Amino acid sequence: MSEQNQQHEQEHHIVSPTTYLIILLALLVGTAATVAASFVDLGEWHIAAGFTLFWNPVVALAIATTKMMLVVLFFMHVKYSPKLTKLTVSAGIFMFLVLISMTLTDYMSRAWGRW
Amino acid sequence: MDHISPVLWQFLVKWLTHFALFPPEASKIAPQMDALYFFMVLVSLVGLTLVVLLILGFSILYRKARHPQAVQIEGSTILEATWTIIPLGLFLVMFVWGALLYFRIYTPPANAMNIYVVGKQWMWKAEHPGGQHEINALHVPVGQPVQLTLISQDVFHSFSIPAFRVKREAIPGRYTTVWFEATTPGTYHLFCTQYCGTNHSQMIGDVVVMTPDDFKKWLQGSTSGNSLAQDGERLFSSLSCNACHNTRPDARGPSLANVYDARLTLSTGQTVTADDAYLRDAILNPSQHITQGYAPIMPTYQGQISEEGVIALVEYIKNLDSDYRVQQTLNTTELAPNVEEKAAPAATVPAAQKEVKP
Amino acid sequence: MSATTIVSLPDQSTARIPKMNFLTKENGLLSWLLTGDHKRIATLYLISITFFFFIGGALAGLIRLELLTPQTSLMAADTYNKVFTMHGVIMVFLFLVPSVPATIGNFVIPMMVGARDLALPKINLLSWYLYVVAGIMVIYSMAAGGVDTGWTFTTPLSTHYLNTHVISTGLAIFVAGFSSIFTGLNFIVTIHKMRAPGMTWFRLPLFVWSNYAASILMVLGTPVLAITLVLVVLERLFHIGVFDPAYGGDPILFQHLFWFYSHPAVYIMILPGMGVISEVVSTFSRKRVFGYTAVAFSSVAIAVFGFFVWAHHMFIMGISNYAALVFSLLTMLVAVPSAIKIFNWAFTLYKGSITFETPMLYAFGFMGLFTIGGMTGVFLGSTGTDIHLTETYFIVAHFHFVMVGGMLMAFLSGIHFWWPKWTGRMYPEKISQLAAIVTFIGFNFTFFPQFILGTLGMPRRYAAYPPEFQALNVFSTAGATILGVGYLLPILYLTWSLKYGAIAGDNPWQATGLEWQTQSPPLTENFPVIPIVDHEAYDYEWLEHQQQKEVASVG
Amino acid sequence: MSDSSTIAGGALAEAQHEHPPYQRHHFETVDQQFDATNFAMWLFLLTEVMFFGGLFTAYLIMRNWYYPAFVVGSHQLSIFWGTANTAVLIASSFTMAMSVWSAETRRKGLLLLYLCLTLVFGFTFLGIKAIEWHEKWEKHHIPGPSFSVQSFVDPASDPEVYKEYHDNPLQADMAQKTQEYFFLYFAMTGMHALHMVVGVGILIFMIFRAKAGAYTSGHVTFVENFGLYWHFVDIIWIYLFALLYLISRH
Repeated sequence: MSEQNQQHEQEHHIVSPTTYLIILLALLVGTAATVAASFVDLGEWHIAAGFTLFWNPVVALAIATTKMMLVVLFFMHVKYSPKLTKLTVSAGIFMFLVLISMTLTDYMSRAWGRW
Repeated sequence: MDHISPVLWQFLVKWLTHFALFPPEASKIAPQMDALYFFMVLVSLVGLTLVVLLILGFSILYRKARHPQAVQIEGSTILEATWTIIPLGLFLVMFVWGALLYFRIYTPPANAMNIYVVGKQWMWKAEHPGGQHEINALHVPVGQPVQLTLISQDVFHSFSIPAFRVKREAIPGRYTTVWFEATTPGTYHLFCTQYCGTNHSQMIGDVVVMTPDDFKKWLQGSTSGNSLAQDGERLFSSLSCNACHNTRPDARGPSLANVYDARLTLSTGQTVTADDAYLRDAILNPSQHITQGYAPIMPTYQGQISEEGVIALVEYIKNLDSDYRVQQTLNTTELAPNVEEKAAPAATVPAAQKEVKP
Repeated sequence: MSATTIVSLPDQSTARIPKMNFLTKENGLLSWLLTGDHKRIATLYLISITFFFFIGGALAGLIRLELLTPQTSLMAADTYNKVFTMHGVIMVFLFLVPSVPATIGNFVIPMMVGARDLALPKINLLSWYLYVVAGIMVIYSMAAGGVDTGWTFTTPLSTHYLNTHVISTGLAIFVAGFSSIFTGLNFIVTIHKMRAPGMTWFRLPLFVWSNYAASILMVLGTPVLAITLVLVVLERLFHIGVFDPAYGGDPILFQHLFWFYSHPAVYIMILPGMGVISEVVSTFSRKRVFGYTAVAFSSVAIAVFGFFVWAHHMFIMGISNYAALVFSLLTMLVAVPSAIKIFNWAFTLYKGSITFETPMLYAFGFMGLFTIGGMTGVFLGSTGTDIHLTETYFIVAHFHFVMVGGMLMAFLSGIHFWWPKWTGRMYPEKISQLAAIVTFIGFNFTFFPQFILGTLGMPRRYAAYPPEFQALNVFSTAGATILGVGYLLPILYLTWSLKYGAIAGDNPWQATGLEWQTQSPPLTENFPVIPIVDHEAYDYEWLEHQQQKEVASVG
Repeated sequence: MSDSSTIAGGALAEAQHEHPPYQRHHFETVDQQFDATNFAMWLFLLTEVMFFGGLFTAYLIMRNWYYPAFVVGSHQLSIFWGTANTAVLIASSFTMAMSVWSAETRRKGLLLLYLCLTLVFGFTFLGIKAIEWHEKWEKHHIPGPSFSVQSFVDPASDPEVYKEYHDNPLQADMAQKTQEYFFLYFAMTGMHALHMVVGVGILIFMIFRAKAGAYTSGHVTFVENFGLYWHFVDIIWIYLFALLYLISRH
């Protein structure tokens, strides 16, 4: 029994508390940054007539995604996990994006009018 | 035929007189649709025959009594490639062919005559521009493209004319369009095909296709007195739309003359085409449709005008090719019933007034 | 046995059903209700699913009776609406989705991969309890007055315009959804983590592959349906929401979210059925499946492409024309893997040594009917013809060809195929062959006329219809009667065979799957010793070799 | 992980009799059990992602349609409480990660401490959420029949928010659309809070089990898997915070 467990622990990477602490700080900094950024008008980018990209939500989502990646990679140990786990996470993100983007294509292209 | 039960006999007679395997082709698009349909039927039959022949043939040739020892075969890349590529090719042909039809059915030609159709639980109400209203019926002339602008007052409905091979859902809150050009006079089925509640199966009617002369007669015989635009005009003044949408220098709303199909720049910087859908939305959800240079002061008319009312207003604005009419109605709350048909000719209006505010 | 069968039963005078097996291990109701054994849970599922199938079937009978005449003669329109809604809800969510995976899949997948049980036995049991709760909620909705939204819950009809039991039905489907999520999740984990030594991915039977593909769809698709139904329920309760245009919402959004699940759901329903056909066709032609890899990957391809085609249910609903174009193209792509499968099965017969036991007859029925069902799907996937054919009886016929002609045939094929393994006894062969043929004939009589009705333009979900459609409807109803007999027969003779059927022995079909290499009915732990796999799936030479070895060692 | 080979090595007859008490009978090895349950948890999170996916889709479409309503609606949310809650949840994620570490290194005292801290943070989060919801209740910002658009058609009547953002009054039709914002706000944060409540319940159960020493004898699967769930709930909140609170604060 004990033999198996030791073997198990060797395979199973244990993340050190220092790493966790660094991630915690990074997440808190990220939170502060995203709040701070929301109070600043970051302007917009006119891609084409009728299509304007506002930077504020883009920055907010970028920071949120960075935070998400930190949590997933370190707190959830995906960085040290087998390929299958990484694949599962990517599949989740991918299908999430399919659901949103393919639905949005309908809404966006409706505005292009009839042919 | 005494020995046959009378019920069965009646049934047989009825069956023979009514029996049909294929719907009539009564529109210009119908033969085109059927060509694709029969192409697909042909492909299916060939495919099915192939599968059945393979199964039957192999079952006979290789049944255990005749072929006691199976020969193990891994597979064949060439064969598998064949039955990947050939179906894919056929399906792509069907896709392109189908898409072309789809474009055709949902892209009305410019010269189409427009009829509004409102679906509600459980009836179809058709409104002709001339003010003729029909319930669960639609009269159309032969040889004239007809565009239907559909909307539902409550739930999803679907306007289907099998003989024309066209169908379009009537959606609450949005206009949809479909068009057809009838070719053969006669009476055809009109169905609601989207399940819409208890009396879904009662939401049926007749599409009557008439020769142009008959249609003209029918139009004259069933007019209610006012054209749709006139109804709209009356509504326009009774809702005091003209209090803002006039041509005075201090007008608080943009002039609506010639606004239909014009490109408008909104306060958000977007440019849009003022089509039927836009006009409808601008009446019901004005704050999302503020023309540049105007204050967002228009109240919403959501819940105050029925879909028919909105249609009348839209039809009125569509036909508003000058500001003359608006000025005329400035101080009237009600119109005399028999004013002339359309707005006055544009020539009588000073050019400056014709300018459309973008 | 004659030369035209492959059935090899042990000597009936001496044969006994093994004393120790999963059925006899423990006794008493509690030992069943608290079991973690996948085979017992599969049995519980089989019983409950059959129960709901017959409720759904009875409702189908009522529908066909009502449509015998053009008027609403048997029941009023609102009753009719409730009947077809319940028929749809029960058949889709309580029968088709769990049919093959939760019963046959649950029973054989752990054995096929060489495991003692599914990875998460308690979750498996929970999944059955959720199913039962969902079933009770559906029956409650039906008893309390029914629901008449149609199984598609179209908003704003379902949120605003009806005062029937939408909430309880919606929540029932929510619960049933989680039941199916847990089944799918369990399968994926089991197939990844519980395979026996030597059981590589490409040694897995194709039934496992197709259930794996279906499980992916269950895990990724079903939660979207769940949240959509939650939103519908909230919208109904609080009169505010995102689906009703009267509140500023968008009904098309509901369609997007609903079909994001419900289109993949049809692949959830059909893929496990395809897996059954692969097993059966291979076994009864004594030959490996033609192009194993192609069939395996076509399952995965269906699962992947299946997620990108949902908007083809909305071509005439006012989605953007560009979106319609893209979704139509993707729909054409998803049709190809199904065609590959059909031809690969047909060529599996080539140079085989074919016998015609009941499962094989059902499988032939599947191949013919699924070809028609699949091809007519292309009619509807092509944007142009979809305009004329959608929302008519054509679409009813199409999905009944796929679901009843395809899935139900596959289900019955699988039940007959694994019946000896499950119960240790054979079903009576002659009468079951008759049942298969009756089902096939009845099915075609019932649903083929509906293609013609659809082309003529008869809309679906009509309680009354114009009289010229009557003749074909009478045909259809007459066929439904035959079909009903075809479905009643198996339940009778299968029950009979529980006591009086011939003792089957371990491997009556001489099949190669691992499940056939253990006793029937199997032990609770499936295998006395976990097998070490050193051969590919459908390796009949290995099987022969194995048997010779056994004879030699006994001698 | 190479599952099949591990099993091949572990398919030992003696292992069947000599395995730790927490190994379920149908697994061949502890490793297999850990891998399987861990993978199952990830798959469950996959379904959770898609579950919230439906809500996010609805949110994105409504936000694009009714952007002005979403802006003023968002101004009603307290950025202070929102930020505080984000910090609390991140801290709880950290303590949860530390719990997993304590279990892995078999430190029972630390494990208990970190689990209790996580629980406290969890309750704090729910408490703050309750305060925020209560405020919405008082201002009649719960969508439904008693919803009041007062703060949006006449922003000056809501001085607290007005002095910060000076919102222009919305027209009646757009002001009504703030209901869409608040509906999604309550649906999303409510669904999230429901996950928190479930998590807190499991945490309490875990604390009792940890006290009995269940997780510090080498069996970390449950703690690890619960950790995954807890971090997932944290991730959802990170997005909810960015999407619901931080719309055009400038």
